[in-house]
Amino acid sequence: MEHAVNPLQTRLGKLTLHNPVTVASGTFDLENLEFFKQELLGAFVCKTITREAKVGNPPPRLFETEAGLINSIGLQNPGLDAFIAVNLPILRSHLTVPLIVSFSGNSIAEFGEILQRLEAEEGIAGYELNVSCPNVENEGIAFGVHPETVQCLCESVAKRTNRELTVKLSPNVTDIATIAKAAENGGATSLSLINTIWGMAIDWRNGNSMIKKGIGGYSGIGIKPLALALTYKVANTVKLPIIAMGGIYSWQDALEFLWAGASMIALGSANFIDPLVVPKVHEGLHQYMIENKLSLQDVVGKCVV
Amino acid sequence: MEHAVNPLQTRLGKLTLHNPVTVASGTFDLENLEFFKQELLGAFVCKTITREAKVGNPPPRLFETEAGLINSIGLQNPGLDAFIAVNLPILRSHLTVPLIVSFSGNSIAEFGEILQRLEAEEGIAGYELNVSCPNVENEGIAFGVHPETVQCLCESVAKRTNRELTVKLSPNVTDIATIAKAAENGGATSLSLINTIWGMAIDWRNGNSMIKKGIGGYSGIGIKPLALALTYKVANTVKLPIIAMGGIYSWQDALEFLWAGASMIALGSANFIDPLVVPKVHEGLHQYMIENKLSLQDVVGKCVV
Amino acid sequence: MNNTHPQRLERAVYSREELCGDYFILWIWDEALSKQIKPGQFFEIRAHASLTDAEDSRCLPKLFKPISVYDNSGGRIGFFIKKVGPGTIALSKLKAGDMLELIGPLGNGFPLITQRRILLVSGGIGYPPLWYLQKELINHNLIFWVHGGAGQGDVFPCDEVWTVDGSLGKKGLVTQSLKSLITEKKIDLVFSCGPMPMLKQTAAITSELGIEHYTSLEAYMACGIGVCHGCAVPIGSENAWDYLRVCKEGPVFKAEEVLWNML
Amino acid sequence: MNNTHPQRLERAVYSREELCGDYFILWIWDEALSKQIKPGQFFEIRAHASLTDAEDSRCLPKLFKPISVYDNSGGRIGFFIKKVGPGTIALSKLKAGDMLELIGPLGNGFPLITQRRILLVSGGIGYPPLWYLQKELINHNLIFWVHGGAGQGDVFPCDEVWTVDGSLGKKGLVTQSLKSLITEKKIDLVFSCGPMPMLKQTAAITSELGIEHYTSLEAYMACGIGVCHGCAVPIGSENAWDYLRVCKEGPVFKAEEVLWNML
Ligand SMILES: Cc1cc2nc3c(=O)[nH]c(=O)nc-3n(C[C@H](O)[C@H](O)[C@H](O)COP(=O)(O)OP(=O)(O)OC[C@H]3O[C@@H](n4cnc5c(N)ncnc54)[C@H](O)[C@@H]3O)c2cc1C
Ligand SMILES: Cc1cc2nc3c(=O)[nH]c(=O)nc-3n(C[C@H](O)[C@H](O)[C@H](O)COP(=O)(O)OP(=O)(O)OC[C@H]3O[C@@H](n4cnc5c(N)ncnc54)[C@H](O)[C@@H]3O)c2cc1C
Ligand SMILES: Cc1cc2nc3c(=O)[nH]c(=O)nc-3n(C[C@H](O)[C@H](O)[C@H](O)COP(=O)(O)O)c2cc1C
Ligand SMILES: Cc1cc2nc3c(=O)[nH]c(=O)nc-3n(C[C@H](O)[C@H](O)[C@H](O)COP(=O)(O)O)c2cc1C
Ligand code: FES
Ligand code: FES
Repeated sequence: MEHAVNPLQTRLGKLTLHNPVTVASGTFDLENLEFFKQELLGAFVCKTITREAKVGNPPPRLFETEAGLINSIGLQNPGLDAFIAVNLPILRSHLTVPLIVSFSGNSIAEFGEILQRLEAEEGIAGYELNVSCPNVENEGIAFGVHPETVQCLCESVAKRTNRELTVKLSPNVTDIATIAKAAENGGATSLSLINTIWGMAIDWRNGNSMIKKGIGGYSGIGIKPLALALTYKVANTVKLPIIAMGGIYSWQDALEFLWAGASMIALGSANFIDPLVVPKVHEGLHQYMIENKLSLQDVVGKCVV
Repeated sequence: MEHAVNPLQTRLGKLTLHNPVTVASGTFDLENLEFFKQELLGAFVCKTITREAKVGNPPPRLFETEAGLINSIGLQNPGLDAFIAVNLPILRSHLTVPLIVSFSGNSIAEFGEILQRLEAEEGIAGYELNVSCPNVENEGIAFGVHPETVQCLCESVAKRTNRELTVKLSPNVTDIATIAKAAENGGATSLSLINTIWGMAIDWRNGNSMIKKGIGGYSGIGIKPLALALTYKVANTVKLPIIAMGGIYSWQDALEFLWAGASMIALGSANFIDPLVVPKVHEGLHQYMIENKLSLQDVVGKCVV
Repeated sequence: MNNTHPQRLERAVYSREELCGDYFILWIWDEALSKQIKPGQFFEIRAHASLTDAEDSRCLPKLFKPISVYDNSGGRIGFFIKKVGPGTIALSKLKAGDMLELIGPLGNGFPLITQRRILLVSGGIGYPPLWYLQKELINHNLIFWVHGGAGQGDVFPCDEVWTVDGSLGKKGLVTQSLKSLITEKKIDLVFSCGPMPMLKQTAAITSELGIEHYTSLEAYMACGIGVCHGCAVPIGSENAWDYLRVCKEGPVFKAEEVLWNML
Repeated sequence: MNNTHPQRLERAVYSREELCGDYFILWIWDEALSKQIKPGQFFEIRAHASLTDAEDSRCLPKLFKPISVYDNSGGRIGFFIKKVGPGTIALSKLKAGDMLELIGPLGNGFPLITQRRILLVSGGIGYPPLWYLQKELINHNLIFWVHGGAGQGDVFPCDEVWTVDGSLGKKGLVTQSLKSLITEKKIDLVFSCGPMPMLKQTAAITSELGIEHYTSLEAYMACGIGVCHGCAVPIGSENAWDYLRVCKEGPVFKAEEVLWNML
């Protein structure tokens, strides 16, 4: 009989998860599980899907800056039908940890439609509504910046599912707290933040944009101070549990976000820089909790300002 | 007789300046001129002043992150009277390059009042309206995020001066382009961007905020991709010349901002990291222009996206 | 055939070789790994730098860099690298005994065929994968190899050398006389790797002549394992194409299926 | 008196000395500079790292770190440093011959008085400035020096040693018997430098006893030259105080003018 309590157990809305480490949509897939055991993840978040397939943005799509990464993938994905027919069965057969499906639409109706289709499928623990991706023209952006729209969207979606419902917020707004509040009022059961911030890089030699589309989405260690500030703001505005991300590279970084109020943390760009970052962060957090005789509840939101 | 044209000459609204390198408000003062000749600056921007003296925020006020600096100075300054009586005469007697005075107020009337007092003083080439400092509660922030307020403010101020009038924009907004447009419509003659973005850091050991006030302003190399993206956006929205800043550490960084559309670039946090950054950036830009037989006009806004 | 089981490894640099100009070779030793690699495949490699330690955050860890396998025989695996930017500069500082971090083998690799009259076309840093390839093909095919570079610092052993500045071999671009070369030598298969304009030009010629042509493309990469979709190139036909991943469906593509004018 | 003409210098490390635990000393040599420095002043120093070169952006340059002058005689200038975080770790890696970047001398320094009965109170890394100070004062005053640290790795030569863990000298906090010490030794002037709780406690005692007390404060710094207002501490009286700059008006303040309860 096991007496020891798991110091990393966490709650995310409707879900109880055995650890707070997850991955950021679009930065992680089954291929990464070649490098470590999936049990080190509290949950698995897949790349954002849309109703129709998307070819994505023209290349070059990536550029590494001094302290992060600019991307312009443009939500390339096979579309909902192919996801349900091909990807989902594979995910289902490989995953033993809860699957959170990220999706995006260009109208409230489309979000609803996608949700309805996914509701009919087994093996999904929750949804992450991507209302914030700054890479796709007229989509995402328009949703995520208006509190009213976010609230309507959540209301429309929340009543149709009993699964976990996370809304992923964009940092490219004047007042993220109001939008978080709107999501809460609308019935979201958790929040995810932050998506990438706007970023650009130019070849100083000749003035060429390093990204074909010009402005892309900036992620990585350089956005950590902003992500932490916004996590703290949102945690002090709403009661919803938060999946925090943005520049988390180490378990010490992860702890900062937990102190600031996150119930889970997601690793994004760090996966590219170290395929073993998930086990390292998991191990570091576990050690810290054991050594200091703490459990996650003693840390989450307990920062001293 | 000197035939060679100065390849670094630039225009900022009403001013013609012999080079595009300037400094960011609050990060540079006469002390820095111990390290190099002021002629390497196109202009000198002083720390933001307010009508009343401000003691500033409680310490700790600074924390260096992996890729930048978080500050929470809180606009500490001696106030307008002392500035005019003490600081301005000293600045006037030491400076041979144009002086741009940065100031902030908590109402349109107060901005107007400060301007009126400064108009009576000699030796000021222009003003930078700080409508964006994220460190001061209820001030700055409220101004900089509403296009209507920014336009009213500019209208009220512009008609009372013939000096250069720069508005310094905050990046912590949903749509910086609209605010830039409002400043242009209101009669600003140039724009300055970006001020710091929100940032926070927590001691992972114990959950203590590294900054007494919690959230501070984040600057330095980590914000460069965002600053560049916003410079590009604004340059493509308004006709006003731009003083760009945000993470410029080298002459190559400076070139990126010139390509993106800046007519001047300002060095901020970089002054702390290398007191010789101004001469280095100046020298680098000069060499680049000479070697490539370019003048500033061939570069400004000519990036290829 | 894609390699679906890339490994993440740390290997000491076994030896290091200086070449002309900015080029150098890093050798590692791993017999088991050696058996799993085929020509045209690559590794994501990096001078060892574990993720930011809170105690010493001066050096931020950066992305791995995709580097082809240049040579692979009996456990001795070589990476032939040109110093062009931060990632390759960091690699260039490695000495024998230093740690190299690797993810791979990655990508599909070249098809290994027999009984053909093959032309290899390479430019600059396109040389390494073709070296490994020709070693595999040489006993079963007739091979002719042309290589071009900017100057004498960018060319390496092969059958015909071109330099833009004329400092070695023929002066001009490698693609200049490609058409007559293919006809004269009765070439029926081309493999190419190098800068985009060279590949484009070569593809135009092979398409005109109706010659089979496999080309190895480059792209900026983040994950290298097919996850991020950052390394996309347009592949298919004018009316039915998709962005495929250089790291997963590539780096080798049929030249006729690459939408060159979109690149 | 503030130094209003700080210089920016690069000097090779002349020699390097290992001390117990995480402490070490870096020595440089500069006769002209030596003459301009007084006890209590400090330099902003850094392991040499020029600003990001576009060619090699792996290592981002970081802030200078304020370090007191520990010793200064005839051109030989010493910095006595404890490794606590990224900046001091980078400094700890310097060897003789490596370049040190310096800005200074900075700050006001201690008042140099004569004919007094002086108590020096230091804790941990508060030791170095008092070492330099006592060398200047020793011939003209009576001096007694108490120093405390966490354990035996944190204490250095002086008249009376305290360690929290009792591993060396008296066990406990240096401030424990300060009151009786001051009375017994008829002290009429205190200089202190060390961790905030120690300074606070010492100030409470000197205030109670009405003893003159100069304290050297620490603060996180960005510019070090009075420009950024980042290093502010509250100085004045309850009703009339202002945030003064440790780097410019400090680091030495009259203990009675520090608003300790705001720190
Ligand atoms: C599948 C694959 C296999 C490769 N195999 C090899 C190999 O065997 N040996 C090798 O040396 N390189 C190889 N490359 C190229 C190598 O990955 C890049 O040169 C490297 O990623 C550059 O990284 P960096 O950080 O050094 O420079 P970056 O900062 O990425 O680039 C620095 C400068 O060089 C330019 N640049 C970028 N890539 C190249 C390039 N490929 N050639 C010339 N200039 C470039 C950039 O525009 C920039 O101006 C391969 C690439 C791919 C995709
Ligand atoms: C005027 C002045 C003079 C100084 N003289 C000396 C000197 O002679 N020798 C010397 O070694 N140091 C001295 N210091 C302290 C020194 O500047 C700091 O230790 C240094 O800035 C720490 O920088 P870092 O990047 O290594 O660590 P940081 O990342 O800044 O700090 C690492 C960890 O140490 C803690 N920390 C920060 N400062 C201190 C401190 N002073 N003591 C203990 N823990 C700290 C932080 O909270 C953090 O947890 C002086 C400071 C000032 C203001
Ligand atoms: C290459 C790449 C692709 C991404 N794709 C998505 C996506 O499909 N959906 C989404 O919600 N976020 C996407 N993101 C954003 C990440 O999920 C995450 O919010 C962001 O990168 C910040 O975290 P990080 O700094 O840890 O990377 C992507 C980020 C990157 C770098
Ligand atoms: C310590 C510090 C003080 C600052 N004070 C001011 C200020 O008084 N007024 C202002 O408009 N901006 C102020 N700023 C913002 C800078 O002027 C600049 O906009 C910002 O730091 C971004 O540039 P950088 O990344 O080059 O530092 C301050 C920044 C720092 C780091
Ligand atoms: S580099 Fe990530 S998919 Fe190819
Ligand atoms: S550190 Fe900048 S004013 Fe003191």
